Parts: sequence; structure tokens; C-alpha cells
Amino acid sequence: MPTDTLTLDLEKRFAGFGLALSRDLPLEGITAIFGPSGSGKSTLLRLIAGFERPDRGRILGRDEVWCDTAARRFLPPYKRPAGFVRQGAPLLPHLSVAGNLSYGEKRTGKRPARYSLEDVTAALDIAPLMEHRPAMLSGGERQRVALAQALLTRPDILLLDEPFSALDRKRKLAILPYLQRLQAQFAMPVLYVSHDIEEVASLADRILILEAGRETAYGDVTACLNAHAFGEDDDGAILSGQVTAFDERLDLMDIEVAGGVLRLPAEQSRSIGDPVRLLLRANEVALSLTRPDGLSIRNALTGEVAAIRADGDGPFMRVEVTLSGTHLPVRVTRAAAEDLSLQEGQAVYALIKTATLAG
Amino acid sequence: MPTDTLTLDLEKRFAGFGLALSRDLPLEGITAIFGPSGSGKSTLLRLIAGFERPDRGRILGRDEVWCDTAARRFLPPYKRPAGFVRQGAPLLPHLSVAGNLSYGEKRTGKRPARYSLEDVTAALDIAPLMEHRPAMLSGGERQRVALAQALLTRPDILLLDEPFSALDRKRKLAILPYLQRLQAQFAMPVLYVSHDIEEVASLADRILILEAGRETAYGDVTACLNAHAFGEDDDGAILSGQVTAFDERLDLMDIEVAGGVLRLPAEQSRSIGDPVRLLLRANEVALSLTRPDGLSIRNALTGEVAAIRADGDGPFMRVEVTLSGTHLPVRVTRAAAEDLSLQEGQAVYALIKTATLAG
Amino acid sequence: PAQAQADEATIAVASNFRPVMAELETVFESQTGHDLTVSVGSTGKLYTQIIHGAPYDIFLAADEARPKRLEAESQIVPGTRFTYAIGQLTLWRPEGGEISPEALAAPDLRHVAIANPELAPYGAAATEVIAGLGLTGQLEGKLVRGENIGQAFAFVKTGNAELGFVALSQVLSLEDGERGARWDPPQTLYTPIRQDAVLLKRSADNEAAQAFIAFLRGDDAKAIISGYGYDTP
Amino acid sequence: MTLPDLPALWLTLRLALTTTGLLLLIGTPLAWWLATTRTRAKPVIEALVALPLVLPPTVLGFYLLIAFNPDSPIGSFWLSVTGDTLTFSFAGLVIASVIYSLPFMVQPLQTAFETTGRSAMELAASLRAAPLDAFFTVAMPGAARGFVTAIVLSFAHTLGEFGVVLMVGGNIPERTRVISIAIYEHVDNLAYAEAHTLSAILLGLSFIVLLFVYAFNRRFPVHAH
Amino acid sequence: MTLPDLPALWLTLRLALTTTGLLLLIGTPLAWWLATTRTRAKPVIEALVALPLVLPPTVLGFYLLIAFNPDSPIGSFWLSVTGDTLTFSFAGLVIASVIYSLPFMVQPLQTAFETTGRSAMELAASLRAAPLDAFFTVAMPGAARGFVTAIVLSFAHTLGEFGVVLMVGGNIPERTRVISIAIYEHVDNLAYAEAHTLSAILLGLSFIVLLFVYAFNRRFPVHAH
Ligand SMILES: Nc1ncnc2c1ncn2[C@@H]1O[C@H](COP(=O)(O)OP(=O)(O)OP(=O)(O)O)[C@@H](O)[C@H]1O
Ligand SMILES: Nc1ncnc2c1ncn2[C@@H]1O[C@H](COP(=O)(O)OP(=O)(O)OP(=O)(O)O)[C@@H](O)[C@H]1O
Ligand SMILES: [Mg+2]
Ligand SMILES: [Mg+2]
Repeated sequence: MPTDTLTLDLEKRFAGFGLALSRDLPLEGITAIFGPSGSGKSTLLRLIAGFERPDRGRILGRDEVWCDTAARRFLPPYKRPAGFVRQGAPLLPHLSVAGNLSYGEKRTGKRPARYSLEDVTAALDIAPLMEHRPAMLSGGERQRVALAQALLTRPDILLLDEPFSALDRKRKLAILPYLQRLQAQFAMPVLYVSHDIEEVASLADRILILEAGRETAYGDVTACLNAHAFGEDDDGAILSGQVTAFDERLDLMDIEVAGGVLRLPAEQSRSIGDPVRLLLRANEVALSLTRPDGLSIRNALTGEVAAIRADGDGPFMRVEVTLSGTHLPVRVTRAAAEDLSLQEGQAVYALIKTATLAG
Repeated sequence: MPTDTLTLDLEKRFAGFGLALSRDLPLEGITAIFGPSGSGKSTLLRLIAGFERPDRGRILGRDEVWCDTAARRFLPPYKRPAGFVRQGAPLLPHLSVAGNLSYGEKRTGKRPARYSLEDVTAALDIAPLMEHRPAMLSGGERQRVALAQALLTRPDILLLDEPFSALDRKRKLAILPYLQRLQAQFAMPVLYVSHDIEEVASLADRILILEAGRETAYGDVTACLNAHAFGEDDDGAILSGQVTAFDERLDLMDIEVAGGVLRLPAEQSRSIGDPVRLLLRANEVALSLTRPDGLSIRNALTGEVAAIRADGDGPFMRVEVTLSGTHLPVRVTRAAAEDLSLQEGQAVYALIKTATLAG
Repeated sequence: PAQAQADEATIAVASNFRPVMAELETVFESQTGHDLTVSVGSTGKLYTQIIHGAPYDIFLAADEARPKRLEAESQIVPGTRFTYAIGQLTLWRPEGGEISPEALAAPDLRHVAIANPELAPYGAAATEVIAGLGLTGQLEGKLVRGENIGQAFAFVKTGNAELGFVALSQVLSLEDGERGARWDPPQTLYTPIRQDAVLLKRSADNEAAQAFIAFLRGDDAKAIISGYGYDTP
Repeated sequence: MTLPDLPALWLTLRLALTTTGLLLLIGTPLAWWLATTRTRAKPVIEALVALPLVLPPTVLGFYLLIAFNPDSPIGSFWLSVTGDTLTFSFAGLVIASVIYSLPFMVQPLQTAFETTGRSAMELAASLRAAPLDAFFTVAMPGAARGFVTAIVLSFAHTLGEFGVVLMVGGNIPERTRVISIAIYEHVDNLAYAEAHTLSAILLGLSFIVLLFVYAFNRRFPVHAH
Repeated sequence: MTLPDLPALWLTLRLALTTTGLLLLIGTPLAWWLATTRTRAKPVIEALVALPLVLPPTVLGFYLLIAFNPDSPIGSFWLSVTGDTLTFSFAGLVIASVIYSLPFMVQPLQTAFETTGRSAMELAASLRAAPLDAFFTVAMPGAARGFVTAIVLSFAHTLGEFGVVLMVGGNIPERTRVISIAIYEHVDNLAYAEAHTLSAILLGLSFIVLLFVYAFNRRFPVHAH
């Protein structure tokens, strides 16, 4: 039985840039590829899809050799069962949107049609555009068509290079769950390039972080993002938890995390015992010395101050709170720190608005 | 003396889409053009730049006729003193990055060189790319080069069509202030298309909201976004205020807004009396019945509950709080609302973390 | 099978002789019932094709050099080379009136058309005449050469060259009113333009071809040929 | 038009169509190969393709005559296979025209293929199109304008060509006597009225064909950015 | 090479260079106009440009003889201005070659311009380039491959052409006798050795020129997406 793994062991040099990566990625769920502009995310996806040849190395997809420079083997792109949405979302210029969608669909051969053209066009809201030529499409329309086109090849793996960068938040919020559902329902693994930490945190099952062509972190989204993705202006942490209860009346669910229980809007797709991941931005967490009362903030985790230090040049302090082992950075003003006389070792409550967790 | 106004009175039809707009835009500060995918934002910018001809109407830039279908006048694009970064950021394919930058700069003629090539390449972090060909650039690199290229034509007005969609947050956070500074320092008005409400709120001086080719709102960012931009999942308000004091020691400044004073990280570019605009997401505001104590949240505005209603199907209530006339939506769980027994007319404190306001 | 082919023959004809050939063909076919196919080209081209296997039975050249050469190369049925027509050269001008060799010496004369002396016997003859008149140096740079006599004629006819040495047969083929003025140089000034015919080796047994050779030697043919402004031997 | 010229017109059309068709078959893959190959020999092959153009048609015809005559390897092979000589036959005309007009087909196509998007070809591959499939469904439509140019130049050039054809074909009525030779003969023979008529017919017909092609061509939008 | 052929070779080079140069001057704006115009007459003009190709060269030459003769409007105008006839002169050769080779210049350029990006031209305008400026600095570099094709086809075609040239030029040594006529004469004259030598020289030189052009061409990257 083939292992459900994408094995990458690659080197690729351009003038002024080099990518070197050795990494097995499980072919399930959503794997985010994260990193700053120019770090090699697109290059990696193009190598996997077969549009760049590595200078050295190999790619195995479910034990099938996609590329192996040592054995001089190279599976041409059209034989790799990958759907690929490129950055910039190019389409076939001489075909209408309808033609673009059917082009790939007609060529997928015997793959099971697990969802229909209508499903996809409805979910991505592109049905009214079917007669348009690509040159007429707006940036966001183009991205949605490109995603539909890739989905309709019924791929075994989906490679997405910033597929939502031109989409307004409302549309993105509508599409992301659809993507997640597809992925879950049809076990279609997704490699997803994004520079949007929120998108990644809410969507991805694991993450590969690139910096200047090198892996700086891989694995659990929580740990990786906590360790690497947050910058000075953009600090935060990701808490892993587990659904422990549903409150039907209030439409909430309880998530047990380090330091206590958080109440979140109930999600129908979850059941008790499910793992959940929460992005807490240092900006959005408040500290209290006492369990708050008469306050709309429902979530208070108990912890203790592990460290306090100035956060950049500005007015802020970075207070690191340990919640039974998990570190949570909290950003407060120096004024607040002084007011509360925060000290290392002090017991505090970390307050988190339920609504922040929902967004 | 010419009025500093861009007069738009336009009609443009495509199959399945029509833009109709009649609007004077002051040529100062940053004007955001906001709207969902396919609403006509790019079309509007292309009309202003002269790359589409309106079916009917006129465009006057500082009383100069750029286009007037009735008088059959049309100022060709190259004579319009506008710098234009297109969506997708195309570059001249046959020139290196350096060639692309100097192409426009050489042709600007007698315009004062208020900033140098080095300034711009340093600010946008593209100095290492000067010898690259456009085809080699990553998505984000391409956008930064396109912006530099437009800036170096020393335009009288800058037209930006989603110029940062491929940029990671860190880079964006570095560039936005630069853009703001340029704009303020050299009085270079900017028309800025974006679908990122945060970007718009923090950057724009006024906003034009489009929906299906029609203006749905125009004017003060605060009022417009409050009235139109926030969706169910994405509610919030914008508060207008004024700088009243600086606290040098704590690096904070006081902003007087409706309902009280908020303390924000001090910004060097501001002085006392400056207007400031703050985006408050309904998610990020907490309510308290008493002035909080022992809490890291520094900012508490006094207000009163104007209305409470269910917010969508979920567990949330939308509590509208009036802060001496200004409406601020606050999102709390039904659980919290019940706990606090919130009622219309009740006095409450709206709590806002300083750090949320800084981001 | 030899019998079956005997009714047809392909004649390769120098292009200047084509109008005559058209009439000869009609008369010959009605007299004998044989069927002729006529292929026209410059003498040089036809020669080249013949030595590279062209399916011609008879070659009517515009000179005697090429047929002689074929004879020397044993490409023909021995003894079948003969002169079927002798070309007449004329100095021609489309406008009417009188014309004399002095016209060639006129100082404002710009261009005189001749056929290419390298390629066409009429051209060689024209150069002989010019030399005989002592005008070679004077006309240098004024001579324009057509690929063949047809082009030389076109140069004059279209008014680009004021005068031209063309074939008498060409002038005679014009309508009465268009014949302009001409001066026929005496035969003493140029080597006779003998046009030779040969029966090609591959066609020794071709009855139609043999019949046409016989016809061409006969009086009927000679009369027709003379009518077009050629001498006959 | 004099009746004897009718077969010539017909033959010309057959020749031009056959030649253009064959050129499409040969030129398209050759142009594609040239557009995509990375071999260092590419400039050599490009130069070789253009070379026949440089020779005067009659001279090229002369060399083809030498190459194709029944005693030559090619000519004798052809004779043994088809029973007909390659020279002085329609087949010979077609081959000669193909060689002579090859650059008119290959060069515009190569340029068109080179400037059509690599990104579109990559996209087609992502959509599971095998290279040949992608070639027919993406590269060829993308090069539509190049095809029009190539076809027009090849077709028109074959119509007008007569030096090579005259030499290789031998001007045999109803076999190798094409319309261009007929007009040429009329001019040569001072039959100017016939020449004018025939030219007018050729020009008129060609004009209609060209007009049709170009009007149709407008319907291909141009796609490159 | 026999010495008498040397002036012919030199003349040929001059003719081909002059013709190609003129064609560039005429063909480039014409091709650009055709690529960008929206006039409904466009297919008509496109067809007219290709039409001279359809006529056999000698016949085209014949019509040019009629059009250019000293009594014609064009011919007499030329004569009064230059004091020389248009026919049987180098100038006449050049004009005839230009007319005959026009489609080889215009068509590849037009295709190249059509497929070069509108977006790049728009960008140039945003960068303050006036249309002519943008044309030279963006459209022309973008059409570099098209220019190579057009120049090669025009140049090679003019080298090899001899029907029109013979007719309009009158084969005057050192004035209008080009190398193609010389080779033709050698072949027709059975001077095969000379013909081979001269052909070899012409082919050799052309091959070197073409090789150089194509090798240089590799240095233009292709830009379309
Ligand atoms: N064909 C090429 N030739 C030379 N350099 C290249 C080429 N393609 C990419 N690069 C360089 O490699 C680096 C990585 O590019 P890549 O497109 O993979 O970045 P990315 O992580 O996708 O960035 P972005 O988020 O901006 O899209 C960049 O610095 C880019 O300039
Ligand atoms: N040339 C054209 N022909 C036909 N329709 C067009 C053309 N250009 C744009 N459209 C249509 O006009 C509408 C508005 O397009 P526009 O590009 O202005 O949208 P946008 O607001 O910029 O969207 P996005 O945020 O997705 O870029 C779209 O529905 C698009 O399909
Ligand atoms: Mg990228
Ligand atoms: Mg847009």
C-alpha cells in the first residue's frame, strides 16, 4: 500500500536565490506554505507541479516518482495528478470561462466526478460569468474561475498559490469553508501558499515555513506559527484545544485549552473531542489580576507571568504568560503594566473575547 | 486658481456590467475605492487613467479636461499626470527592474525630483532586484517594483489598484506608512483600490464605495464604512477623534473621541489637534458595567446601550452602544448579554485595548 | 504498347516560335490525326530539362547550338537535326515613320532593347549588328537586355526603350496599324539565326514524332513558317 | 480567359492548395520544434530553412532538377515506387514548391509559437492535456494570426511562383503548366490582351480569397497581454 | 567567381540592403497601423498588400514597366525630377523590389505587433511615454522576433528575386545586373561550373549572414506570457 506522503528532497538555484528543502509532507488535510515575499513559495509549488526542474533531488507522490534527478526520471506535469492554481491565476486566453472550466474537466478521464460543475460554479459564485472571456474578468473573478478550473480536474492533490489575494473578505469567508469541506469530504489534500496568517491559522492542518528558500519550521501550525510566524508588530500565539461540550441554547461550545476553558461559537462540523486551534493575537488578549466580573468578556484563562520586557521602541510591554506550559504573549501598554504592577511569577487571568475567536 | 478636484461624471457599459458614477473627488490625501470583487473598481481607475473611454461623460483633473465625450475631447493617458499601478502589477517585460524604474523616471521631464531612486528602492526593499527581469520576480516583488516605478514618474496623483495584495503583512506594514508619508510630504493625492477594510480604515482620508458599478456611499471613511462596509461577519465602527495630549514617558497620546479619551501609542507625525480615525471592530470591543479595575485594558468609553439584537444565527448579540451620538456596534455572546442583563438605555463602558488600536 | 503511344508526341518549343507552332499543330493534327502536346520554354531551359530526362520527343530550339550539343552528346536520333526556320532580326520602333541605323546614334537616345546575347541568338545577332555599325562603344550602358526576345519586345512596346532589336516575326504578328517603323539589317551584318529541330533519342520509335518531323520539312509547314516572318532553308 | 488556360488555372489551384496543405503538415511541427528547442544547432537549422529563398527560382529549379532526375538516388527511388518520374510531374512540382515556400510557412509560425504564452501551455498541462493535445488546443489557437500570415504568404507565393515550377515541371499542359507560366507565356508572346485578362482573373480571385481570409481573421481575438 | 560577376554581387547586396531598409521604413508603420487600426477597410488593405505576390514576378515586372515608363505619370514625374528614367535604373529596381517584397515585411511585423502586449503599451503610456516613444521603446523591442523574421524573408527574397528585377532593370551590367541574373544566365548558357561557383558563393554568404542573424536573435528573450 502506498504511503500517503509527498516526499520532497530538492535543490534549485536561480541567480541570487536558492531553494533547498528536504521534507516529507503527509498527503492529507491542508498544508500551508508560509513565508515572506520572495522566500520561494511559488518556486516550491512549481517544482511540485513539474514546471521547474530541480537542479538536484527528487519528488515522490504516494511513492510514485514524480522527479528524480539521480535516476534521470521526470514525470511530465500533465501526468501529475495535481490541480494547480498559479499566482496571478492565468487562464486559457482563447476560451470563455465555460471553455476554461470544461477544458480540464474533459481531460480528467475516469476520475470519479465527486462534485459537479454546478456545485463548483455555485460555491464560487461564477455562474454569471460563464460566457466571459478571461481578458474581461476582474482580478477576483479570475481567481475564482482559476480555482474552479483546478477543482474540476478532480485532482488528487490541490496546489494553491495565493488563490484569494484579490478577493474581498466577504467572498473569502464564503469560499474558505467550502474548500475545507471539499478537502474533508473527498480527502483531497491541499498545499496552500499564503502570506495571511489568519487564513493559515484557521485553515491549515500543518505548516511549512520558508525563509530565503530554507525551511525554518515545519509541522503543527500552532507550534510553528508561535515559534516563527509572529513578528514584532504582529505577535501572538496559537492555542491547541479540544471540544469538551456544546451549549445548544447559547450556541456555544467549550474548548479546553491550557489554562482553562474557552467558549466559542458552536460549529456544526465539530463534535466532542475534536481538536481545535485558536489564533490569539498578543494585541487582543487582556490581562486581569482578578477573575473579571460585570464584563462582557467571557473567557478568562489562568496563568502566570513568565516574563515581561519592552516590546519594541513604543509604549508596549510584551508580557509572556504561561498557561500550564503554553506560552501566550500579551501586549499591554507600559502604563497598564505599571498600573497592575505586573511581575514575573504573578498569577493573572488572560481575557479573551469570544467574538475575537470567531472571526 | 484651479480647484484641487477630480471631477468624475461617467457611464461605461460592458456586456453584463455597467458603471455609472457622478462624483467630485478632492485631490488631496488618500481616497480609498472599496467594493466587492467585480464592482467596477479597476474599471474606474482605468477610466481615470485614460485606458478605457467612457460611453458618456467627463473627467476633469484640476479643471483640466481629461475626457469629455460631449465635447469629443480626450487627453491621452500619457499626458495625464497620474502614476498608475495596475492590478497584477504588469512590468515592461523586456527591461530589467532597473530599466523599468528608469523608463518612467527619464520621461517625467521637469517635474521636481522630490525623492530619489535610492529613497524609493530602499523604502520598498527592492534594491537587490535591480538586475532581475520581470519574469523572474515573485508576486510580491513585482508589486513593489510596480509601485516604485509609478512613484518615480513623480506623478501629481497616484492610482493604485490593489497594490499590496501579494505582500506579506510585515512588508505591508512597512510600506503603508511610507506611502502615507510620501502623500503627506509631497501632497501627492492617492486613489487607492483595496478590499482590505483594515488597510482602508488606517490609510484613507475618504472613501468611495462601489457596488455593481454604482456608488453606494462616499465621504468620510468613518461614516461610510460604518454605514456600508461592515458585514454581518465583519461588523465594526470607525471613531473620529482628535489628539489632545502626549505622554512622553509612556509613549502614548490621548485621543478624544465620543464617549471619552482613548490612549494610543504616540505617533511622531501627529501633533496636538490632529484628527485621528480609529477602526473598532465589534469583535474587539468589550462591555463592562463598571469602570474596570485591575485590568490591562486601559481604554473605557462611556456610553449607553441603544439597541440589542441577535447577530445572525449564531451565539452573538449585536449591542449598539451610543457614545454621545456616535454608534458603536459591540459583539457579545448571548451568554454575556444575559449575564450582564444588558438592556436598552443602560449605561455601559466600552473597553478597548490600546494594542488593538495600534495594529 | 509502342503502337498505343505512337499517336502522341510532346514537342518542346522555344518560346519565340510558339505562335507559329500553334498553327502548325492545328494543321498537323487535322492532317494526320496524331495528337501533339506543346511545351514552351527558353531554349536553355528546355535543353537543361532534356538532359535531365524531360519527356519531350522533339525539340524545336531557337538556335543551332543547343541541338548540336545534344547531337554531340548522342541525345538525338542520328541524322534528325535540321534547320526548320531562320530568324530575321529587325530594329523596331512603335511610332510610325521612317527609321534608319542613324537612329541608334542619336545622342538623346536613352535605351535600346536587345535580347540577352548570352542566352538568345537574336541577342547575339543584335550585338553583331551593333558592332558592324561601329556603335558598340556608343551604345554601352544604353543596351537593356531582356531574358529573351519577348522581353526585349516588351521593353520597346511599353515605351521604356525607344528602340529595340526584335524578331521580324514579332513585328509582323502585330495589327497593321501597330507595326510602327522598322529597319531590317542586311543579312551580311549578322550570322543567320538558324533554328534547329531534333528528334530526341527516346522517341526514335514514336510515329507521331516522326510524322511531325516529316511534316516540318514539308512545304505546307514551310509556307506557314514564312508567313510569320521567318526564312526557311 | 482563353479556354486553353482553364486547366492551368485549375492545376494552379491544386498545386497551391496541395503545397500549402503539405507545408502546414511539415512546417507546423518544424516551427514548433524550432520555437521550443534548446539545441545549439537551432540557428543553423533556421538559416538552412531560409536558404532556398536566396537562390533565383530558376537556379533552385535547376538544382532540384539535378537532385530529382531519374538517375539520381531520390529520382530513381521515386520512379521505382510510383512508376512516374519525379521531375515533370505534379508530384515534383509540389515538392519543389514546398521546398521553395518552406520559409514562408515556418518563420511566421515559429515567431507566433515563440510569442504565445508559455504560461498558457503550462496551464494546459495542469489541466491534464498531454503535450500534443495542448499543442492542438492551446498553442495552435494562440498562434492563429501566425497561421494566417503563414498560409497567405505560402499560398500567394505558390500561386505567383513560376521559375522553380517551370524548371522542374517543364510546362506540360494539363500536367505541370500552371497559370503563372501561362501568363508569363502570354507576355512573352506579345499576347498582352490574354495576359491582362488572365492576370485580372488571377488577381481578382486571389483578392477575394485574401479578403475572405483576412475578414475571417478579425474574428480571432488577439490574446497576448 | 568570374570577375565580371563581381559588380553583380556588389549590386545585389546594395539592392537587398536598400530594399530591406526601405521596407523597414515603409513596412513598420504600415504594419503597426494595420495591427492597431479599427477601420473596416483593414481586410481590404491587408489583401492589397499581399496581392503583388500572386502575380508571376515577370508579369508583375511587365506591369511595373507599364506603370513606370517615361510617358506614364509616375515615370515622367520621376524623369523630370531625377533626370533619369525609373525603369532600367537602380531606383526602379529598388521600387520594384519593395513592392514585390512588401508582404514579407508587413505580415510578420503585423502579427508580431498584434501579439505584443497591449498591457505593456498601456504601461508605457502610464510612464509618460508618448505613442511614438512607446512604439520605439516598447512595441518594437516586443516585436523583435517579428523583425528578424521580416528582415530575413525580405532580404533573402530580394537576393533571390530576379523576374521583376530583370524586367524592370533590363540587365544592364554594373547598373541593374544583379547576381541572380548572372547565375540564371550561367545556367541557361550551360556554363554550369560558373553557375555552381556563383551559387555556392551566394549560398555561403547568405548562410553566414542568416546564421549571424539567428544567433543574434537568440539573445532577445521572448517576453509574452
Ligand atoms: N526564473 C527565475 N529566474 C531567476 N530568479 C527567479 C526566477 N523565479 C523566481 N526567482 C527568484 O526566486 C525568489 C523566490 O521566488 P518565488 O516566486 O518562489 O517567491 P514567493 O515566495 O512565491 O514570493 P511572493 O510571495 O512574493 O510570491 C525570488 O527572489 C525571485 O526573484
Ligand atoms: N473589457 C471588458 N469586457 C467585458 N466586461 C468587462 C471588461 N472589463 C471588466 N468587465 C466586467 O466588469 C466588471 C467590473 O470589473 P472590474 O475589473 O472593474 O472589477 P473590480 O471591482 O476591479 O473587481 P476585483 O476586485 O475582482 O478586481 C466585472 O464583472 C468584469 O467582468
Ligand atoms: Mg509567489
Ligand atoms: Mg480589480
